[in-house]
Amino acid sequence: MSVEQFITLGAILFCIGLYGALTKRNIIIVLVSVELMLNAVNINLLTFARFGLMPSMNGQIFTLFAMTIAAAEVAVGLAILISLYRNRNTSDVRDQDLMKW
Amino acid sequence: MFSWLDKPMELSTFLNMALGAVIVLAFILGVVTYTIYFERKVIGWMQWRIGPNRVGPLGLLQTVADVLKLLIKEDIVPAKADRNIFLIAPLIAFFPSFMVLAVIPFSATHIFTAASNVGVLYYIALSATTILGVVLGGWASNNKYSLIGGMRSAAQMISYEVPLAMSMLGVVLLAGSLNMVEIVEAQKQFPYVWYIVPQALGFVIFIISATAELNRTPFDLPEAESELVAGYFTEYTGFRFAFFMLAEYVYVFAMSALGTTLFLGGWEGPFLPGWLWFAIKVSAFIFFFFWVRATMPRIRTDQLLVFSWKVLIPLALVNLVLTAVLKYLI
Amino acid sequence: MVSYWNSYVFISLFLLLGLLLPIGALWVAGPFLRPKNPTPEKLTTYESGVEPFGEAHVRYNVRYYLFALMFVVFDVEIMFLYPWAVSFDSLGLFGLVEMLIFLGLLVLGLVYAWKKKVLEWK
Amino acid sequence: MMGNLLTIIVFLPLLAALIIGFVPKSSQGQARAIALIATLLSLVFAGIVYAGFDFGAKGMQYTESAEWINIANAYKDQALVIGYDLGVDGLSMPFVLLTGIVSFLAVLASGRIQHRAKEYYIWFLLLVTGLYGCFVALDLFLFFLFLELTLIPMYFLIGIWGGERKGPVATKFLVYRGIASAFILVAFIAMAFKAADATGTISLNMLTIADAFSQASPDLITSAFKNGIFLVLFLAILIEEAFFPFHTWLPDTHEQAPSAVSMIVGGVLMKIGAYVLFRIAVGILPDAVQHYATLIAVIGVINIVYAALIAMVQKDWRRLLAFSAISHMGIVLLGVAAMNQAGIQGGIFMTISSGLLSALLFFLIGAIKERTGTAQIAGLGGLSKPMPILAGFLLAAALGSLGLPGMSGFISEILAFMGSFEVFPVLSAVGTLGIILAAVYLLWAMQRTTYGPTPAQLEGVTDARPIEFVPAIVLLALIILIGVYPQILSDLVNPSIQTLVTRIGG
Amino acid sequence: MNPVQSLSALSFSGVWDVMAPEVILVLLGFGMLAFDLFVSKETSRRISPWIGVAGLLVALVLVLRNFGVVADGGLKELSNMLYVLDDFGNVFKVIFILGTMFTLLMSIDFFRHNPAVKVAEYSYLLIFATVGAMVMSSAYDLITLFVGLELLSIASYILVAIRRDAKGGEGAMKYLISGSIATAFALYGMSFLYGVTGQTNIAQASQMIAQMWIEFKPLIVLSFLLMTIGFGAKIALVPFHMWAPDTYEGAPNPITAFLSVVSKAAGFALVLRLFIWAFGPEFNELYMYLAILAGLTMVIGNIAALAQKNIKRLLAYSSVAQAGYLLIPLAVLGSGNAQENIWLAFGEVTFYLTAYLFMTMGAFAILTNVTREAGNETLEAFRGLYKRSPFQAVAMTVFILSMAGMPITAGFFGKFYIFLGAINTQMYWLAALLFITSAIAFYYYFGVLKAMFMKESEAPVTEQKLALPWSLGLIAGVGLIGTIVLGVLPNLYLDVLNGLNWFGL
Repeated sequence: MSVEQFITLGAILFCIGLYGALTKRNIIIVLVSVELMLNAVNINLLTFARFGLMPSMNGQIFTLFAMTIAAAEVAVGLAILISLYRNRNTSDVRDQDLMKW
Repeated sequence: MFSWLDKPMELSTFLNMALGAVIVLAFILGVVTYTIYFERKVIGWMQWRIGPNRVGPLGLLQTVADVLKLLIKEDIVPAKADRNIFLIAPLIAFFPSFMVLAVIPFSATHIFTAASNVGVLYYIALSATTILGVVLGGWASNNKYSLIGGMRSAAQMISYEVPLAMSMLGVVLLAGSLNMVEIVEAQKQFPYVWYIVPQALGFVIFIISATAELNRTPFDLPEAESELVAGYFTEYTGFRFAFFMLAEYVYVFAMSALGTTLFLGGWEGPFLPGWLWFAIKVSAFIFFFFWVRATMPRIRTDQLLVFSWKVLIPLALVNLVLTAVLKYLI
Repeated sequence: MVSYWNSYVFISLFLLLGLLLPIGALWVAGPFLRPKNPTPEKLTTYESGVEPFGEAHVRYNVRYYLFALMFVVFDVEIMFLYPWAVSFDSLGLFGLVEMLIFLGLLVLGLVYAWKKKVLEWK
Repeated sequence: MMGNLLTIIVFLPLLAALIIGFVPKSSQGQARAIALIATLLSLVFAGIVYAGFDFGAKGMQYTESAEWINIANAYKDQALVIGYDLGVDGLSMPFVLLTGIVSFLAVLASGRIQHRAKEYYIWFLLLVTGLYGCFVALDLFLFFLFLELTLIPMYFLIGIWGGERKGPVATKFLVYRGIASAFILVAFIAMAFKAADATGTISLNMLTIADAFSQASPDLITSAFKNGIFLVLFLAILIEEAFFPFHTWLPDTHEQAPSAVSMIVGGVLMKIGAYVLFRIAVGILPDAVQHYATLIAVIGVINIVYAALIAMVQKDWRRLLAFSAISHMGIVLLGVAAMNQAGIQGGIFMTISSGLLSALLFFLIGAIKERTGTAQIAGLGGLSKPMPILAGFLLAAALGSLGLPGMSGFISEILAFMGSFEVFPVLSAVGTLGIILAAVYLLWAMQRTTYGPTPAQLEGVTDARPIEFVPAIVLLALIILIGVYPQILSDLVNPSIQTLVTRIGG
Repeated sequence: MNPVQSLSALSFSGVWDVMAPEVILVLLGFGMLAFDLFVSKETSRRISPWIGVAGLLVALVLVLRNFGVVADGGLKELSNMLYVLDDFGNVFKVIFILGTMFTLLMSIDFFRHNPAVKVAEYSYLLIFATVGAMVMSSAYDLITLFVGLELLSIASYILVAIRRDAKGGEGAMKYLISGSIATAFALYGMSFLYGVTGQTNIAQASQMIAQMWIEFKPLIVLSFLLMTIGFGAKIALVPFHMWAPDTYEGAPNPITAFLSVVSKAAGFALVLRLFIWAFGPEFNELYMYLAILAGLTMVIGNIAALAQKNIKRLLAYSSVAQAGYLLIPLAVLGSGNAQENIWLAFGEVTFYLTAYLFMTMGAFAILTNVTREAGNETLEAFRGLYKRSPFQAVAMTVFILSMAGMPITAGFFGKFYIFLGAINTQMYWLAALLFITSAIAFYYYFGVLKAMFMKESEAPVTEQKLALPWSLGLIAGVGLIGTIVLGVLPNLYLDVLNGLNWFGL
């Protein structure tokens, strides 16, 4: 197992997540895609923490924080989604068009 | 032969490992088969009945016959179901249940265990994956009972996941390690007591949460037959149904093994060999679950969830704080 | 000394077996063993014997979501407690007090949910 | 107090504007009175400055200097000091007086403004502050501030009290002049920093920069740099002065603005560009002016002729006067391009003269429009009968504008062309066409307006009120005064012009 | 030093010394939370904003006390440079605290007209967001930085949706999605930075970067670009600005003001500290990306603003454009003699941000009053404001002119200062763009003025006098004074900034 493989895995996950976040219509899927991006980052961090040029604990700590904050973010996202759903009865990104310029 | 963990990675080591894993699989299938038999017998005995006694001597082949029956039954996928998810849900539910066994130390010689440094976390993380299989199965069936059953079971499992993890935290704090082998070793050291003693409160929380996690009575709401037919697996038939059941019973064993390791000193014990001690303690655990099932009535959903959040979690926090402060002071 | 890699290879083997068993039983062996004879009646959704009505994907109680959110928050907070518990001995008093503050905030969060009636069912 | 005369002149109108802000809305008379007093006081102080002016001295007088903003490390680790530096010399004195006179008269002529009068005077006084400031500021930054200060009030003065197309025209005004001031700022900063390279200290003071530019070695401040800066500045001047091809905003502005505002635009605001030309382009970058003399002269001639031709086809008096003013300012360019004493002197004369004439003409046209309801040449006619006095004044002003001997226009044109014939004989010859054309369109328009049969709807209109005599007489008197006694102006400006001219030679 | 050791080196007095204002605010926030939980009467909750203001005042005093401590010798830091106390952070903290105070004052009016909004939650979320901003300005470690950023962001997401209406929810959702994508990008970039350097501490990472630069240049540049995308979206740089208009429009007015002032200032604090310190020596190879972004932001922000009819969207695009201006001082740092002019860059950014604080807060105070009374948020709401309330019209004029960059207002001097900086580093094209786009901006800013002064109001109802609640009036007044004083006598503030010992180095 080499660094490149993990980094590539991270990059692929990141791209999939980004693609999903930018193209998917259901907000929940979008949030899931964002989580995927963050997990790709975590893979990166952990890889570097163990196999990086200068391995150190910091990467693992960083991952812990990243996970926590990702969770907080998605929790808030779901809460907002619920409130939005109550108002608009839809969770489709394309329906979020009250404001246009 | 099986001490592969400290050997360099060669083909022979790998084959040894593979053999070990297969042995564990075979073993657990056997254990599950006879756990089910045992359950029916115990409950029969408690209810002044005889239990299975026709197939084989003392009905010992009853479960085997049941499994065979399931194996040759038709596999029905309802027309309205979300086919792909419906098909893979049992798989998602099953594989983590087997995977968690990888870190359980069955005996002193570390045989059949990965002895991972993150053992406890590994267990928590993987066992949570099963929830996914349950929810997906319930959702994909496209049946109202299944859906509600799936949701209930998700709500219940995640609610009790928190106190479960917190109760284990006390043990981790005392042992200073997440490695299950080291946790068992730590119980051998000074003051020479199993953690059930200093972590009595933690143990109580653990065992309640474990019962709930296992969806067993009195917390078997997700599959409450009287109201939800069979909960999330209402629409499942044949072997797919069998895999949900299998997962459930593997967890019964795994949870008992976890409790044994964390609170009862694992393989530790005088005179008898380690694996026997382990088997005895696990059996006691399993018996306890059956006993509770035969004794307690089912409780309501609201009571169930509120109990976790309002009673167990605060208690677990108190336990944690007490443990930490006491450990610091002593 | 347990090798880091070996334990993960072992775990991977468990994953493999855990997947192979259901796959073998359901997809490989299954078709040879069981009959396949679907009829429309068999394929209907089971609703205690009556004709199924309405959409099964009903809107379920929002409470489920709230509990899910609570779980996410608390489970993730526990994640911080594990490393702390493992290295408790080397952290000293500051670590203890720090984590007590953290737990205090966690309790505050729980009290918040309690007071806001998130923990009630109904 | 006497040491701060210029500050007082500049900020009296601003103070008055603040005071008006606290006057109750109902009492419009008070607002007007305050505005009148403030502009008059400023004029009086300007007169005091003039009275105490040392005609012989070449440098700045009545200087005030204080450090205002100090930006540490602004450029190559040196502080950029922006000073509150004021002063007048022979070049700026006439402009200050012009501002004083025209602003006072314009307030006087604003009597008709009833709608939101209080705000009108506030904006007007802010404008006056900006105008005064432009002519007394010695710091480029300060100059720029005052220049910008004229922008906003003008925008509102046109936009609120203007004619039927006030909105777009106000925006147009703003855009054009905004862009011009942007170019000016760019040029200023470039000059200041370049001067800093030469002298080692950053200063935005005009005099310091001028000295640095004239003394620094050509290696340090290359002529290419000077030329480049000049082109930027010249572009800004072209826009500010509404020269072809950036002229379209001026006729619109004059057409839409209320007549008092038109007075101050034609009389003073439009002269800021010329002031920049004299003070900064010629004063700091004489070599570059010299280098592009032909270009300047050509653009000057194009404007003289083109604007005059366009003026001939105008149907509205105000547009006609606007083009006429552009044509006149073309003569200024021609005079400056000559870069000799007569040419520059002619340019300054022309600027002042055009300022006075524009103010007068716009005032008169405003007065006529107020009575007849139109400024369309076609809509007027035979005005000499119902309003002989106004018609008479209009005739006098038109004659002054087309360069009748004895009035300021004549002496200005003579001086400018005298200067330019030395250098650009052919171009100047073409330029004189403009004078002829001016005679054609002005006399034609006069003829259509004042003579012939009086249309029925114009029978009953009244003639000028006594109060309206004041601006007309004062402005006409000044025009004639300069025409018959040009020394009153030339004594003032000559020392400064000599400074400029010697710099060209050196 | 491994993390356990550095954690063991912590002490309570050390924490208090370095982050007293933050500690106070966190305690305050949780205190308000508890207060909210245990007080039953809705009326008594109404005092929460006041508690917040009082706490902010205390924090402000503590921050002011911290000024200059660096000069006394030695940098005050926490746990091996995890968190530092320097004047750079202090200046930003003052801006944050003032901004939040204005926001809370503005909110008092907002609560009166939106009784459904939970006052206490709103107030302490705002306090927490401020703490996040403060952490961003003082953190010296990628992890701490990131936590601060997310504390601010997550609190902001909730605040945007606090009214629980469809528009707010939509704005919050868009903010959240683009915000979390941005977070992912920033984190991904940080992960590469960490991978190359093995450090999360910025100062140590910067030393490693200097060593690794030649060998791992593509990776470092990649990391820089990813972080630029991530933070760029947080400070709404084009082309990562798409959330800003919708979020600004959907959020309650005080929150919009908070987002455009405090959030943005915090983003700049973070970007300045991170980019200058981590990439300092190599910045001359990286600055061009930022310069291009700054240019794009100025151009597109201003052009998009031209088409806006809704005043909040207009201000949103204007704020996008302002981000472009604000990026210039950083973007030019890699060019020419920039290394010497790093202090100038800080002066430019902080001066402009302070000016921006006053003018934006003032403008939003008046906007809140006017749009609420008119019932819509279009420019039409401002019709004939001069008649209904001359003071508000004049104040709004000053704020708008300041945003447009008219002389003798703070906005002008701020822009001028930035312009000088760009000239000083020979980034002429950027200076020119700053100039040209400011000129374009005049057009839409004057649209507001036109509505206030030139258009007469049509409906007779709007002829009525428009009263200004005292809290909004206070903000407008302070904003007015701030805008004009900073514009007329910028040296009052410039001297302070120049006297600062930004990093105690």
